[in-house]
Parts: sequence; structure tokens; C-alpha cells
Amino acid sequence: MAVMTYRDAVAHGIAQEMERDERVVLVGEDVAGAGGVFKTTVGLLERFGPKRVIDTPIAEQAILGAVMGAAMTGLRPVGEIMFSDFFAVCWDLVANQMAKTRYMTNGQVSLPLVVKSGNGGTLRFGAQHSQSVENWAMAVPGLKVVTPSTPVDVVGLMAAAIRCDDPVLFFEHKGLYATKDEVPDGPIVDELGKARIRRPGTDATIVALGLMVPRALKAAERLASRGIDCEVLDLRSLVPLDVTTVLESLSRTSRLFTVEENPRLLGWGAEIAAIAVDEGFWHLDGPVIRITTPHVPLPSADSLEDLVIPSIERIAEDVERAMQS
Amino acid sequence: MAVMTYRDAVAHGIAQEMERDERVVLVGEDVAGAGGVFKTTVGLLERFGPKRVIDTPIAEQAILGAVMGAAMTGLRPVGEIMFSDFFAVCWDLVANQMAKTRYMTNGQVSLPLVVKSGNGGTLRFGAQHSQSVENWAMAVPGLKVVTPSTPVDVVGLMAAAIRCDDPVLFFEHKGLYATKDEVPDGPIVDELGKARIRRPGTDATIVALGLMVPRALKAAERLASRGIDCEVLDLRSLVPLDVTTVLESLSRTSRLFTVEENPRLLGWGAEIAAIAVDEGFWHLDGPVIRITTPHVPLPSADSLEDLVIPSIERIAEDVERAMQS
Amino acid sequence: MTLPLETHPYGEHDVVMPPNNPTAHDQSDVPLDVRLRMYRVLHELRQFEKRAYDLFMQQLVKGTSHLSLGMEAIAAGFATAMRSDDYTFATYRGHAHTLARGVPMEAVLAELLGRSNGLLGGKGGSMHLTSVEHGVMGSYAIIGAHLTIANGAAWSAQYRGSGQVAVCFFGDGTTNIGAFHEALNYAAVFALPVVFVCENNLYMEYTAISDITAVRRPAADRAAAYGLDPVEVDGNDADACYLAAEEALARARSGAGPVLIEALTYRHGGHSRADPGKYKPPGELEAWLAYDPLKVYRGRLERLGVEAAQLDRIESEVAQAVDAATDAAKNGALPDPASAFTEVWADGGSSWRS
Amino acid sequence: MTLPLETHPYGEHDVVMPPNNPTAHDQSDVPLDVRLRMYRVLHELRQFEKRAYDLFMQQLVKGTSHLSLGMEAIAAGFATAMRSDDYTFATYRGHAHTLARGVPMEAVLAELLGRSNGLLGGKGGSMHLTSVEHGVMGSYAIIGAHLTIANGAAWSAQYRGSGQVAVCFFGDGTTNIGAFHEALNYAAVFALPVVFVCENNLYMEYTAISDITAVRRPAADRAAAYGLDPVEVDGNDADACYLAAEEALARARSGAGPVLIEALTYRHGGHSRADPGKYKPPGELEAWLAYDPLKVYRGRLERLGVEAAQLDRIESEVAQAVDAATDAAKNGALPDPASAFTEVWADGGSSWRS
Ligand SMILES: Cc1ncc(C[n+]2csc(CCOP(=O)(O)OP(=O)(O)O)c2C)c(N)n1
Ligand SMILES: Cc1ncc(C[n+]2csc(CCOP(=O)(O)OP(=O)(O)O)c2C)c(N)n1
Ligand SMILES: [Mg+2]
Ligand SMILES: [Mg+2]
Repeated sequence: MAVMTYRDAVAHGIAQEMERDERVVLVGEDVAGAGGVFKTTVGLLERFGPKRVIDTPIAEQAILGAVMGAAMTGLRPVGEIMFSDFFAVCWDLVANQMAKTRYMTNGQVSLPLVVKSGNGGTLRFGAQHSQSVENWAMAVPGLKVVTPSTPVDVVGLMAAAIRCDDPVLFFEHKGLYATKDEVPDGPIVDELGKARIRRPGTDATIVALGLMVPRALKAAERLASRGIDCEVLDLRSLVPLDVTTVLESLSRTSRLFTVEENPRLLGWGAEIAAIAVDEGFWHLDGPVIRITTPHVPLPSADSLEDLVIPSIERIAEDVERAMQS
Repeated sequence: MAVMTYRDAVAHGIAQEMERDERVVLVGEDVAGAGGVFKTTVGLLERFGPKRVIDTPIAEQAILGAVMGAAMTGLRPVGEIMFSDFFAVCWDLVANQMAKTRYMTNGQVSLPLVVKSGNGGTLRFGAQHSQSVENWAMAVPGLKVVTPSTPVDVVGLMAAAIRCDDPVLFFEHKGLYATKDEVPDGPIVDELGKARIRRPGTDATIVALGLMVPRALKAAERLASRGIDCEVLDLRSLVPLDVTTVLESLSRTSRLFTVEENPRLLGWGAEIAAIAVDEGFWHLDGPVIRITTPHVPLPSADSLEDLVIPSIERIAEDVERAMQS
Repeated sequence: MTLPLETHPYGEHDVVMPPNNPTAHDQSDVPLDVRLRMYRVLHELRQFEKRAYDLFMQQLVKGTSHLSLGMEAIAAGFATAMRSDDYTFATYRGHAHTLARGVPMEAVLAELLGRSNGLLGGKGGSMHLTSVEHGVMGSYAIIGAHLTIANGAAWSAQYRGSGQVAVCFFGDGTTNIGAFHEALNYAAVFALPVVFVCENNLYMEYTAISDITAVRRPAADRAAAYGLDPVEVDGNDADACYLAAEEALARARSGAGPVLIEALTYRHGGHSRADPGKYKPPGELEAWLAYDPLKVYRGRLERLGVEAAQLDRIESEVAQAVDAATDAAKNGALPDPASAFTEVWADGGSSWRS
Repeated sequence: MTLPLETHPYGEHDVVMPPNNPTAHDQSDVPLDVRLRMYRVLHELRQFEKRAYDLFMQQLVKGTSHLSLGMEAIAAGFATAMRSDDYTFATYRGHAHTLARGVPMEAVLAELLGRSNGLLGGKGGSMHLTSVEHGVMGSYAIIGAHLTIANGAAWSAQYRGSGQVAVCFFGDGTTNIGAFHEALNYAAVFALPVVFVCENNLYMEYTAISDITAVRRPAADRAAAYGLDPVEVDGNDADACYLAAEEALARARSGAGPVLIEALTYRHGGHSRADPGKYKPPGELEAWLAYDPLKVYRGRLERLGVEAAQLDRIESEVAQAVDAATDAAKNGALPDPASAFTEVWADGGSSWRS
């Protein structure tokens, strides 16, 4: 048992897999010598050498192309896109190439690759460096989409992603990098597509992801003190999506809320709500409420950013209001 | 009154606006000399000359950058991205630059521009040339998203898009280019954000877009003969989204269906369903059903493509099954 | 602002003439058996593409398709020089490169027809031909990406020490997109064993490359920007292509890094089936038809004393093979509907939920 | 595959020395009043950036910020040579270019502090400084895009016949991304009135440009790929930058097309506030500090007979202006919460429904 930051857990998880599998390599901008601009790959160059940990030019298409071509020819590469906003400069590689190649080739080509990226807001980086874009990936068939919320999940889900034979986008929340928690010693391998019940509850189900998980949990505590007992689910991956756990919880609580950092329209919560009103309709005792960032770009000023990203207060208030009406 | 194809209506609408406003210019690959690979810009070079109708290199980022920079400095450019799948190679310009610049500059910069693009399937072009990606754009704050389903709407909505002071993505459905309809003489200017009731009905509301509109209408006829009277809405634009018309219709029919060509997860219908289960919850008499392409890339073989894109049969069957259960 | 179409009307740019040097490689050192193999390949590609065209006209091939008629020497020359485990990366114009690596005609034709015996079971189509067992790592239909993907295969070959080289084919128009630049710099920085082959057929779709490119030679004039030497080759002379390929492959295999080759050629037909063709200046097509790679090569073999009868025999054997492939493809069943829902994931399925 | 970090340990690449030629432009034809204006601008940029740094350390500036300490001569030289209606396109490292066009310090500093009196009302932040009334058409924080956007402004200027030129600043690392290539070819093809200025400070974030670029001069060695002449300038000599700017602007304005300039300079501080700085080889920073653009320029003005007292006065006037701006910025109110929901659309609002 060691206490580890979410940030260090990233390198820890990658190292665990590089240790056991020669085919695992890492490429990205400033990931080697500098240990990553977010310090999520510190020590890997020193430990695994310059053949396996590689600094690249500023060329995201070239990075992901290298990752994809290596994956189809025997390696299990991990690529880094520094900020997830930058997926927009290489989206063709992700959405049109990686996601579709196995299908188009009728299974001839496997793409065991991971693209890790710093995602999300609260660091005052403004509209082009703060987005939560998991929903961009969820909308494209052929991509697996992972977002851990704790250090131990970072390690276990990174291992699972690297061992997965499909392309996985691994979203690290920049606002969680500094958070700490205990991480068991020895190898940790988790499973993609399993949500976790972070807090059991009977009155309402709150589904959250990434930074919104700790906020939903704190909100749940406040709500408990006001007599509302919420169950908080951490989705952990959007694809595969653990529909079973969500619907089971809904069947017990009869009320459903999502807490999303992404802008409102077609955030991942829209899919959860749409599934609920289809497959879970007869369980619903009231509207499904999505608590999201409004449909605006993210402002840079701290006072404004704090206003738009769902806060503990807002989550608690919105849930309480909905439960009372 | 002239009978016109959806294809010719595109050039007709652009010409109408170029005629009245010197600031309107057109750029894209093969749009000038060849009149567009889909023949949607035929005659514009001859009529407006090489200063206003310009063939470009294969450089989508350069095309959209030119469009954006021109729009912020006094022109009202129309750019073409040949196939909407190619938005992935220039998504940064769309999602990070065009969409966010007015907000980031606190209103200093206006971007009166239109990006037109051939969208959608049924032409057997395979996974990289057949996607319906309106939902990619709907998820990004700052973009207006338009998809006409008839020739007259092509003209009127193109005019509205060109006169709009915000960035508009204009999705032309490749599968509708050959369809014909009457188009009134004289200038036509429509309005963004107004859905149309294509068929009034009392038992269920079917919301559709693009090629799915005619299919939904045909399905509605069959359903009528089986005693189910469906109202068919043509959304026409996803942003602005005509929530009022959708909820009004739902309040009358109490049942809601979406018919979507995009893959299932986070298709635009997920947003419609999520809004319905929030704001329209007390009107719903049953599950909201999304009839979509399954969450797979599009296969190229005609027999397989026809199987995955919602067909008249499937729409009718799915609605009937849901209405009976 | 100079606008190409202000300086000349559409389709009236200067004609680019072929090298018209058919004897250039008569004495070059290419073994006769290799030359005879290449002659067969040239005819396989030519006759296959003609058949594909006919099947379009019969509405049997749906969707679109991009033929290599007139460009066969490049595919034949490079594929013949490649090691059997080298990697090919092609574009939507990939029939020739796929066949030249030995992929059966039936599988390719059946894929164009959308049948279950197609190379991809009907799921990929004409623009995405792939046969991993033949080293054909894919045909990519969105311009640019595959240059960067070829880098990845080259990187993996280096890492594994396999000695394999990745060969990436693309067109002149592709040299103006960003991914080209990223791929070339990246390959040069890491000295990757990759050979980039620009098939310069003078046009993108319906626009002359000269109208939208800042330099005369779209690939060769960019080589220096990546610390590479400009390499130009007569793309209508199979020996020229073969020799250029041998040299480039050897260089890349030796660890000396990437090579960028510009092969000048011409597309006899349209860009794709919908092509109006208005963009070619008068006389250009005729000049290139006269320098047809098959004519050039047959002439050389005859000058080298190969019996006309032997060459005719090769052509008719190929014709029979194409007929047989056509029948087999036409007789292929439609894909199993269930196959639409397979192979999204490595588990063989398409489920997104758990 | 050669890997940079196999050939040398991280941070131990060859030192690139400054030109160390302070007298080069002593006799160049730059009017004294212009020189005195540039001297003031140099100090405005220097003292502003130092203040911005201090405010970081006091946790008053949130988020990130990228300073131009050591790179001031480029911004001062180009802005001084530009016509008042010319367009500036900058990056996240844009404080200097914004101020040099005459944007008030208070507005910029207040934006860094996220106040309502900020240039963007606190909605854009340090990386997106924009002042349309001063011709500053934006600062762009994702590498590459703004080169293509500058083309659009240049195109519009040409179309309108306004005679304006767009000047686009970017870094050495940016020359390896696809958008750079697309923008340069596009500008050259259409002979757009745009000047591309590469501020080569030898590093991307924490990686030496020499380790990940195929050519020695990231911009100049790429010029020929777009039919352009290589132009190099001493980026630490304000006169050199001013003269290069004058020539390039005149050329672009004349309709002769784009110009690509590589200005060699150095970043005295970190890439951004979180910079570890391990990547600079020993001695390099010292060498460049000795060739500080402000020292270079003060030395020149003194050699030209300007009184030290006059130069000191300029510096202290600037210091007072920075102090005043700091107070005004600090005293700015927080943005109105309602402003988070304005200006998504041209109607001033953010509603997505009707
Ligand atoms: C990113 C992108 N933009 C545009 C297209 C449409 N397109 C398909 S082929 C083609 C022309 C390509 O020209 P070239 O590279 O010379 O290859 P050729 O077809 O001549 O072999 C274009 C523009 C595409 N497939 N991808
Ligand atoms: C597409 C993209 N990739 C990566 C980054 C992260 N990033 C910000 S600045 C920077 C270094 C840029 O180096 P250079 O172009 O030399 O400019 P400098 O910062 O040295 O002025 C990087 C990699 C980004 N902003 N955008
Ligand atoms: Mg071509
Ligand atoms: Mg730099």
C-alpha cells in the first residue's frame, strides 16, 4: 500500500505494463526527457530507455499515425495527445482510421493501442485547453473510452487499456492529477466497461464521470444531511458502457441524474437519459435531470469557470429541487 | 415555379446570395472549374468569375482557415468540405477556432460564414465517405447546424445560413441530391431553428432529419394504413433546435420516436430523447424509441448498407411494435 | 492575389508531355525473368481495371471506384522489387497496388461487387482493399493519414529489427495536405525505413496540380524541406520504377532513413466513375496514350529479343485469369447479413454495452 | 531508426550561440524617432512581462501564461513597421505582439487577472488576447490553425483591395505541424499578402527543435518547398526585425505574395509557468542573456549619441505606466456572472433552442 497521486499513477500503470511486455512503447510531445508536461510519464525514459519512450515533433497526426501503424504490425503503443482539445487536429486518425479499420478490413487488422490525454477544466486554461471531449469519442463506433477518477483506477484501467486489443482513448482529468489515494502494491489490472457504485443510496441515482465523481459524492453527503439518500455511480468508461449497473440502480431508486463536465448538447448524459427513457421508462418516477456545463465554450477567468462547471453546490441544489418538485 | 433537384438548389441558393451581396465568395476543392464533385456549384464560376469562386489545393485546414479569416475581416465566405467525413481533418478549425472565437473575444469577432458539405450514406461509398456527422457539430457550442431535406429548403436555408452572422455547418445529404421538387421563383429566405410538421398526426411523433424525413413520411403512410396516425417532424436544423415544436407535438401525441442516420450512441436523437424525458416527462405515455443506424461503421456492400441505415420497413415496424406493446 | 483561373481558362493550362524515352532502360540491369514477371503484372493490372470499368458500366459495381489505367508501371515496378514481407500502404486508388502484391483477382473483384467472397467480405469496398497476409496493410480513402500510418509500420519494423520496409503510395494532390508534411518530417527525424512514392498523374480530382501547388514538382521540390534528396522517376517505365524501388528499399532497409520518390505518370481514365474530364487540355491525353506503360514495356522486351508469341501468350493467360475471376466474383453470394455486426471489436462483435 | 535521445542525453544537445553582432545595424537607415519609439516598446514589453511574472508568483494570475522575455525585438520591430490597419495574428505567447500594436497594458493585465476590465472581459485569458480595433485579430492557443486564418484575412484584404497585410507570428516547433504546410502552400498559390514570422527560440516546450526537425533552420529551410526565398533575421536586433518587416510588408502589399521569415531568438524564461527548464544545455542561456535585445538596442542608441539620461527617462516612464496598469488591473471588478452566458452568438446570447 502506497499513497500515490493520480498523476503518478499514470506513469505507474504504464510502467507496470512496459515491464511485462516489450511491445509496449510510449510516444508523444515532451513525454520522454521532460516526463510529460503534466508529469504523468516521469521516470519512464530513464527506466525503459529512448527506444521505448520517445519525444516527438508537434505533429499530432504523425504521432497517432505512428501509433496506429505500429499497433497493426505487432506493437502495443501508447500515444499521448497532450490536451484532449488537440484531438481536433488529429481527429481523422482517431475517428476515421483507428475506429473503422478493423471493421473495414473485416477483422484482418487489430489495433491494440492506447491514446492518453489530459482532459477537462478547472485549471483556468480557457476554451481551447479545458474541454471534456469524451462524448466526441463515444459518438464514433470502434473506439473504447475510459476516464478514471481515482489513482487506483488510473493504474488498473491503464493496464486494462494497454492489454485491450481495441483502440482505447484514455482521458486523464487534469483537475484530478494532484489528488492522492492509496494504491495497493503489485500488479493491478482492472476491467473496461464496469461502473462502480461509489456510494450506495436508495432515493436517487447520480451518474458521474471523472472530476464530477468526487463532486457528486460530496453533494450526496450534503443531500443525505437533508434527508435525500443518493446512490453515486462512477461510469469509468463510456464505451463499453455499463448499462446494466445504471439500469439496476435506477430500478432501485426510480430517479436518475447525470453530472457532466462537458457542454450540455449531446454530452454523455444524453445517451444515459435516452437509454433510461427507453429501457428504463417504467422505472422512472420523474424526469431525468442532466446537470452539465451550459452549452458555452469555457471562459478562462476563475470566477466564470467556477460558475459554469457543475459545482458541489449546484449538484446538491439541482438534485434537491428535482426531488422535491 | 420551377422543378429543381436538391443538387441544383444548392447552386441556386448560393447564386441568389452572391447576386445580392458582393461579400459572398465560395472556396473549395473542385468547386469552380468542375462545378463541384457533386455538381452542387455548377455555373457559379462562369457567372461570378474566378475572384469569387475558387478552386483550392487538397488542404481542408487551409480552406477553413481562409474562410474563417475572411469572415472576421468583412467577407461572408462559403467554404466546401467535399464529404462531411473530412471534417475530421480540419475539426480544429471548426470546433476549436470557429466555434469559440466570438466567445473568447467577448464578441469582438464575428464569423458570418457557411461550411457546406456532402453528408450521409446510401451511395455505397463505405465507412469513410458516408457518415452522418451532424451530431459531431451539435456537441460543440458555437456552431449552427443545418440539414435540409427538400430543394426549396436547400435554397431558403442556404440563404438564411449565408445571412447568419454565426458559423453555420450546412449538411447536404448526398442521397437526396437527385431528388426533385418545385421551387418558387424569386428570392427565397428561410429561417434557422424552425422545424416543419411534414405530416400532422395524433398517435405518435416521429422526429427526423435529412434523408430520414422522406423515409419517415413513407413509413407514416404505411402506419396510417395500419391504424397508427403519426406526426412527422423535419427538424431542419439541430442548432438552433426547435424544442418548442417537438414538445408541442409530443404533448399532443404522448409518444416520441426519432429516426436517425447517424450511429446510435450520442446521435442527435439522444438529445431529443433526453430533453423529452426532462421537459416532456409528464406527457410521455411510453418509452422514447430511437430508430438509428446501429453503432457500427458503415459497410460498403449495398446489401449491408441497406441493412444498417434505417429503412421505411424498419421505421414502420419499430414504431408499430412500440405502439402495440 | 493571382488566381489560376484568371491566368487561364479552366482546362487550358500548359500540357505536360511524357518523357517519351522508351529505350532509356533497354540496357539497364534487370534480369529477363523479372522483366517477364513485370510484363505479366502490367497486364494483370491493365486487364483487371478494364474489367472493373466494364462491370461499373453494367451497374454491377456500386458506389465509386478509382482505376489505375495508365499508371500500372509504378505498382508493377515497386511490388516486384519489394520483399515479400514488406508493407504496402495504398489509397482509394489501390486495386493495382493490391493485385501487384499477389492478392487474388477474385477476392478484389468480389469486393468491388460487394460479395461474401470479397477480400473484405463486402465491408470495405473498392477504396479500402487490405490483405495483411500479402503485406497490403490497407487502402485509405481520406487523403493524408496513411503516410503517417506507414511511418508506424516502419517504426515497428525497426523496433522489432525485422528489416521490413513500408512503401506508401499517394498522389500529387496529397502533397499539399498537412499530414504529408507531418509524416515526412517525422520519418526523417527518426530515420524510419519507409519509402514514400508520389504517383504524380498531374491532377487531383478535376483540378490540375500545377494550378494549386506552389512548386512545379509536388513531391521532388519538397524533399529538401525534410533533408531528403529529390528523386524523380519515369512512372510509365516499369524498369525505371523497379530500379528506383530497389535502390530506395535498400537504402531504407540499411537504416539510412526514408526516401521520397516522385513518379511522373498519367491517368488514362477519369478520376472516378463520375468524372466529366473537362479539365485536361487538348492533346495531353493523346500524348500520354502514345507513351502507354504497356506499349513502352512490350517494345523493350521485343527489342531485347523476346518472341511476340511469348508476350501474346502472357496476355491471353491474364485474360483468362480475369474472366475466371469475374465469373467467380459474380457467382459470389451476398454477404451474410450478420456480418454487418461483426468485427467492430477484437472480440468479433459490435456490442458497446456491458 | 536514430533516436535523438540515443545520440545525446536529454538537454545535452549542441548549444546554439547568438549572432553576437550588436553593431550590425548601427549605420542602417532607421530614423532616430523610430528607434526611440522601438526602444520604448522594447521596455514596455520587457517590463510588462516581468510584472506578469511577478503577479503569477503572487498567485494573482491563474491558469497558465507564456512570456516573451528575451524575444521582444521581434514584436517591437514588426509592429513598428506595420501599417495601423495591418493585421496581427499571434499565439498563446501573444502579450508582446498585442501590446506592441498599442493595446493598453491595463486591459491586457486585467485579462490575465480575469477581471471585468480585461481585454476580453475575462473570457479569453492570457492565451487569446485580441483587439480588433488595434488590428490584433487574435491569439491562438492550438498550434497551426492561425497560419491558415491569417491567410483568410490576407485574402479578404486582397479581395477588398484595402492594401492591408496580415502578419502571422509562430514558433519554431510550429513548423512541423500540418497546418503550417497547408497555409504556406495556400498563401503562395494565391499570392496572398501575408507575412509569416517564425520566432525560432530553439525550443518547442521542453524539447530542442534540433532534436525533432529534419532540417537545421525550421522555417528558412522550408521556404523553397513553397517557392519562397529563405529569409533569416537576427531576432534580438530590433532594427534587423524592423528592416526585414519593412521589406516583407512592402513585398506582400505590392501583390508579390507571401514572405516567410525566420527570426532567431531565445526565451529567457520557461515555456510557461510550470517549466522545469532541464532541457537547456549549460552555457546557452548565459550566452543569450549577454545578447539581450534590450542591451543590444541600448548600446546602439548610445553609440548613436543618444543621452543615457533620455533612455533612462523612457525606462522610468514605462515603469510608471506598468505600475499604473497593475493597480488598475488589480482594482478591476470580477466579471459579471451573466457574462459567462453572452457572446456565443452574434445576437449576444447563448441560447441553442427556439
Ligand atoms: C482529406 C481529403 N480531402 C479530399 C478528398 C477527396 N479526394 C479524393 S481523391 C482526391 C484527389 C487526390 O489527388 P491525388 O493525391 O493526386 O491522387 P490521385 O487521385 O490523382 O491518384 C480528392 C481531392 C479526400 N478523399 N480526402
Ligand atoms: C496542436 C497543438 N499541439 C501541442 C500544443 C502544446 N504546445 C503549446 S506551446 C507548444 C510549443 C510550441 O513551440 P513553438 O512553436 O516553438 O513556440 P514557442 O512556444 O517556442 O514560442 C506546444 C507543444 C498545442 N498548443 N497545440
Ligand atoms: Mg493525382
Ligand atoms: Mg519555440
